[in-house]
Amino acid sequence: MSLPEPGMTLYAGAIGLIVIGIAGIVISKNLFRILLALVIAEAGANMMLVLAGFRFEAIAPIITGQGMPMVDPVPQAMVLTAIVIGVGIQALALSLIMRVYKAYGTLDMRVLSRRLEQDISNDAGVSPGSSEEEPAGVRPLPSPMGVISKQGADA
Amino acid sequence: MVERRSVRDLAALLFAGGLAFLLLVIGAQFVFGSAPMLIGQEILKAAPTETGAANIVTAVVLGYRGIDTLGEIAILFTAATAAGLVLGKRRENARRDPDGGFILVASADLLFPLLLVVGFYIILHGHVTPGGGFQGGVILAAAFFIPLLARPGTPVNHGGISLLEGLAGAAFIIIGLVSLYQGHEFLRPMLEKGQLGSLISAGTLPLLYLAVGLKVGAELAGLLAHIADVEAEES
Amino acid sequence: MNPAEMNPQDMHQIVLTVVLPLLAAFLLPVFGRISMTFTRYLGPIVLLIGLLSTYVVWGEMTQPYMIAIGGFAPPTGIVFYIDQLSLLFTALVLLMSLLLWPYHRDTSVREYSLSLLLAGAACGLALSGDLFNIYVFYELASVASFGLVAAIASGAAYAAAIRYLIISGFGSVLALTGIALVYTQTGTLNLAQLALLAPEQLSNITGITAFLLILLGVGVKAELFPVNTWVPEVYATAKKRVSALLAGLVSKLAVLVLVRLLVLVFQTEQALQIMLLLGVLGVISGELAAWRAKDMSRMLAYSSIGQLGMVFIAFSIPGEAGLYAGIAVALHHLLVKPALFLLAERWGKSLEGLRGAARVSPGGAMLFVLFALSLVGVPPLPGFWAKLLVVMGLISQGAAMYSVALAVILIATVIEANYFFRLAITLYAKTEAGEKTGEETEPKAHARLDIATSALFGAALIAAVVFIVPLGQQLKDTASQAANVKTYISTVFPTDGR
Amino acid sequence: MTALDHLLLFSAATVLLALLVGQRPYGGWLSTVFYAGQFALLMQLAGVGYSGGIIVSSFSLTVLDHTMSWRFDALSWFFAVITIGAALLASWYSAGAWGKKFRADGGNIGLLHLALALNVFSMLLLLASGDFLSLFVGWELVSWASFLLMVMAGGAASRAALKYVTYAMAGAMAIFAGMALAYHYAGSLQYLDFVSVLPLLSASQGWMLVALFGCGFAVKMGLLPFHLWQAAAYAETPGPGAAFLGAISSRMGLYAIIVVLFQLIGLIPIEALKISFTFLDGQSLLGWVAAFSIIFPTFTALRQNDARMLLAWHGIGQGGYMLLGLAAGDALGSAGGLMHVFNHATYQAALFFSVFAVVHQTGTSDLNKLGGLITRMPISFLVMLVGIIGLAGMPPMNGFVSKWMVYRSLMLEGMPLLFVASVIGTLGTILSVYKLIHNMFLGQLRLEHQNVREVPWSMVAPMVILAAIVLITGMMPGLVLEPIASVQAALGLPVVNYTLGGVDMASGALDMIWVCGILFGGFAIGAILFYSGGRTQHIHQLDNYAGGHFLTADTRYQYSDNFYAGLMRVIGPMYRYSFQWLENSIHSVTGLLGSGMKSWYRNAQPSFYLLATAVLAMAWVVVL
Repeated sequence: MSLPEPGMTLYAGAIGLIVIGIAGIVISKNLFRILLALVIAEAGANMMLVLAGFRFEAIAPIITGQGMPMVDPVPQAMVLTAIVIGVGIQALALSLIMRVYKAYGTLDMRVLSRRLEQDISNDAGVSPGSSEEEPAGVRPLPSPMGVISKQGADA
Repeated sequence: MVERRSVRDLAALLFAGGLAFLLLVIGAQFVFGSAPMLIGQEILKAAPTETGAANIVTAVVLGYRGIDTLGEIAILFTAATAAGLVLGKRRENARRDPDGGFILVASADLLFPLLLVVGFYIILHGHVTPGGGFQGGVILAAAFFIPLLARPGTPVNHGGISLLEGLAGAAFIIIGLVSLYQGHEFLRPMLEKGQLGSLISAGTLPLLYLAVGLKVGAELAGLLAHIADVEAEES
Repeated sequence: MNPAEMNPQDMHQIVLTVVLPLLAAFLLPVFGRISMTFTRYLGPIVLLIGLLSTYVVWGEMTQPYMIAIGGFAPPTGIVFYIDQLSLLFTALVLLMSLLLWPYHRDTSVREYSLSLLLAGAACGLALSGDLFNIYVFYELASVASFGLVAAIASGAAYAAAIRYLIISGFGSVLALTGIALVYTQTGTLNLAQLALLAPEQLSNITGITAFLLILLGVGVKAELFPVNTWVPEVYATAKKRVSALLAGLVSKLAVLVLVRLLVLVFQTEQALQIMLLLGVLGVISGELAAWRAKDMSRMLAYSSIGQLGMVFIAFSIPGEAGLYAGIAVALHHLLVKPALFLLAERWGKSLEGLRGAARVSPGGAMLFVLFALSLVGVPPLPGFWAKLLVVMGLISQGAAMYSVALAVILIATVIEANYFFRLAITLYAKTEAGEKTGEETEPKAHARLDIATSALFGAALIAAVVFIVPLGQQLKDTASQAANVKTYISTVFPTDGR
Repeated sequence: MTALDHLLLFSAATVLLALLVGQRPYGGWLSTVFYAGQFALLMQLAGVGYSGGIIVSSFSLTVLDHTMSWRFDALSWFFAVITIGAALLASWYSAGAWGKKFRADGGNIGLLHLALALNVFSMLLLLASGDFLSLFVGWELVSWASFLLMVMAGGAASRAALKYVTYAMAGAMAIFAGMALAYHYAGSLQYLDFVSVLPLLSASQGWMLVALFGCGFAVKMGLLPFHLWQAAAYAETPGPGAAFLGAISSRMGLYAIIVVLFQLIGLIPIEALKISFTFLDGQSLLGWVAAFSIIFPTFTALRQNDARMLLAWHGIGQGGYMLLGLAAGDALGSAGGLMHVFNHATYQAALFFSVFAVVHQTGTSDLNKLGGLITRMPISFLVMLVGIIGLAGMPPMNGFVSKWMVYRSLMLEGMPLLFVASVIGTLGTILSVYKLIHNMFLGQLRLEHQNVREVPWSMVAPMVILAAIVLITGMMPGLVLEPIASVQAALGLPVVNYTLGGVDMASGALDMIWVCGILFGGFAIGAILFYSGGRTQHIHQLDNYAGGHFLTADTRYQYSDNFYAGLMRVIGPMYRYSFQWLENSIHSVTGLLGSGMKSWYRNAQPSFYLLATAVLAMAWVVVL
């Protein structure tokens, strides 16, 4: 481990972000928290990527005529791309989360997965099978949204 | 039940710790601060002459990895489309939040042109200075969104937004196709390279960045407006 | 090394298969304001144009070639690598998207856009020769499929889509970390250059870990064993055309990406073993769960997991034999599973409710039996030949794990035969007049479009029986071309070895 | 184009014909004519059957670098005669009145003809197979063609067929594995390469091959412990189909066993495969499997109360004799085993025809609901009488000859225990066939069956032909032994020294012409004595008295249900359900695993799995 100190710290930071995010994804119950954890993990991965192009005593890759060595521009471009991709996914996830909350009234992933199983089974007309299912209870049905109405999908 | 959960959480934490350890073991093998830069070096050498952009990141984003950028705006577009599909259209009679009061409204009106200018400035100077289509696009989106926050009652012109995003995205691709039909590869930079570091330089790259900026701005504005619409409906 | 007889304009045409769908998707909302009819036909037209250019390239191509996007010489820019395998999959992507296009009248413009984006992204996945570019197209395909899954607008679909999104996002983080590891180690993303460097730089812990992370990340889409729990819920809630696309096409492209990486960059024993192990577990879990499934959608979903497990097993056979077997199995599944999902459009509900469904829809029942026979691997049908290739490939491997995989595949076939023909018998069961309780329990006939599309797949299957000899030869060529790392490198770097 | 090509093409044409006109009223007759044509074409190949040699088809196919070729030798010819003959008679049986009634009851007669034609075609392909791949292709086709025949009746039949197809697939997969192993050892799927590499294999490799192929083929053959599917599957098949399947279908397993285990691997290497810690070797293991396959199913047959099931269970048991004879390995035994294939096909088909004639007229095959039909359906009775004598292996029918040869061979080869076992099986056979004929034709006539008539000629004729064959080949077994001798020569086995009346050998000959002469002479003397007294008197069948009282027709004075109750009490607990238990436990283990997997997917924590897998796999990589 003959690493220069700052390198180890930076790597540790990136890995730390990834791991914190992943632990959050796995442990959290709330969908929104899971999404936030995903964002953190993504940030960690992006940081890993940026670190891959770092050089000591080099400047940002913009030509200013100083003739200094520059860091690798490719990871920076990739991270730019990755960040925007992340934003897109997060936005979609947010809108899905809003819809899910409206349909089920909860964001608890565990409750959701049970409800989902129940819904699929009811829809298919089969018994959902034995498990620690809660009674279905009363919940608002999703209102006909978008262009396809519920009736349209069924017909 | 509770026990099972906590056992799993504990296991998850242990695994996460394991992951951290393993990644660190692997990370420790790298020699930090001396990236191999196999393609990086070549790009640094060739970029000024091949693309004419002073900002080499821009050269990479729009030139060397232009199709990545195309994919990326496509992803944004996809996300916005999918979100639109999920969230659906706003009901006409839905209740709106009241306006945010004079201070908010006035400062939003003041900010709007300012943000617009800043956004376009950043986009247009993307090939010479840090910044570019993405960063500028986000500011443009903010420019449209801040007035909306101040006046939640304002109807959003979704049609205009989708027109803009469609045309901006199409412009990017069409610029690429033009070079294809001139007998070159898709997305090959065209036009004069110009003086390195000046505003009118780097051939088509600024045009592409403009398309990207408009596209990103329109997508984000559209997404935010959709979510805001639904928020208004929920309340 | 572009062959002289090939028109460069035609060569570059192949980019259109990626770009035109994206362009059309961008413009669809704009056109949607002008003419709805035009919008409806634009998607299929674009896909047809793409098919045409693929066809042209296929006809002219004599050996693999590459396209440097933007004209930047290979290691710096992104390249598309075109060989028989990538062309084949490009053509299949376009063809399948065309066949599984949402022709339904009340489809929204947004769905058209998403379908086109998915097609474009999938073509990109098939063609791209750059690690990060593959990641971008992979994400594009993911986001488009989230949207398509959620398009059905029911609470269950939203919940399934968000669960799918989260696991997929998690996978992407891992894949991105893997890419970061590769880049840190080598400083390049070009697959050919990576292939050059791999023996020295990537056949170590870093390389295998990177592959592992990418494998698990991309494996989410490819229904790889432990990360495939989204499969049943998504396929059961989404529209069946979307399920068909995801199960048939998107999963195969994810596999294709993994195989490219495996062949070119990460050809190590450990990587193969991990794939083999996960494939075996996938077969076991998928087939057993399918045996217990009570509704057709989820039965098909589980069986798809099992089949994909077999694809992974096939590809984990080292060398050309593995590629040959893997491509054959993947193609077969690509042909059969979408057709079955189309049949499940109206039959996706409880299996018991399908009693006597053959009376209502005799064509559908016959097609089901045909596809089931082929999946089980009854001789003259293509499924048998694919299975034969896998079995012959596995038996010639010495390691005990391969023998276990062989046994698992064979036992799984028995289970598969049981549950498929249990359903087939239910379909043909005679219902007594007094047994019917009401209109709801009566199985529904198929929509004409679904059955026609499914019949097309059936016809393709039969055609494959007739032309099995040239087809086998063609696939063998394709496999040997894809397995040849040297060709890949020398095509991308014609002058020097770098 | 060789004669074999003609035969195969004509058989394919029959399939096409059945597909096109099977539904029409004349479809049955037309396909019968086509089967006759196939039979004629087969007779053109008689040179192969009688004097050996090989006819190669001019078709061959190279798929994925494996060449498939087809050819006929004496063994194929012998089995093909039985196949096409059975199909011809089955088709004839179904062409007239039977088919009309079947259609009236809502059956799909066209599908039946199609399934039958497909069966014949695929069996011919299997019999003609010239390498492992074409063998396997033919095997699978036969399996699925019989599945089609079995499943078409719906209801109970489809349940039985599902069970069949599961067993068949399991068997096929074992064969697949065996084939792959052979490919691995020999580098190709050609028989010649396989044979040349055989001497180089170690004992464990040999065992592997024998076990995989043996178990796979045994499933079709219905050998223990893979026999559970067979009885119900055959019995529930519509009449002529059941007769056809009972006659020949499971013999395809025997054919494949003969080809792979006896012809390719050979008995001597199998005998050399010792089982550690026991006195058994591969050959005696085969013998004992065969012996148990005789005993258990035969006594299970005894318990059946459905005539069709009873016959079908016997079919399983009789298969044991064939394998037993072949496993004995000498000239007499193998000839007996092979002859039993032919004999069994004839009397089994005759018995099925007779039972289905009764079903056709009365609507039931329940042995507890029949009786006294002898005067109503005399020809069916006679056919059944001939058939059960053959089945029980008593002179003068052909079943006696083949069983005698097998017993004799077991004694000569020094396998007395196996001999005893097979005699126990024969005992069960005699008991159960008596139950069959008694409960159907003898005893008290049921009131509701008073107006039952004999079946029309279209059904009678095939029955009578079969009965005649059983009798004639019983009296002159040399007719059958002649092609069998050339089969033996083709297989490389010692050739039996046959005469027209039986076999000729130093340690005791059999001449059925003499045996029959004495037998019929005795009968003649008895008949003369019986009728010459002039004390016989004809009375009506319902004119019955007990204790001086007249018994009205609706009085049940003779019970046929719960036959052999006492015997059942003794032997029942000894073997009951043991194999069923095995099957059920496999079923429930699969079910348990399946629901485990399902709930794994249902209670999924995907993120957790992803994390765990990633960490475990990485740890594996890093630690190594």
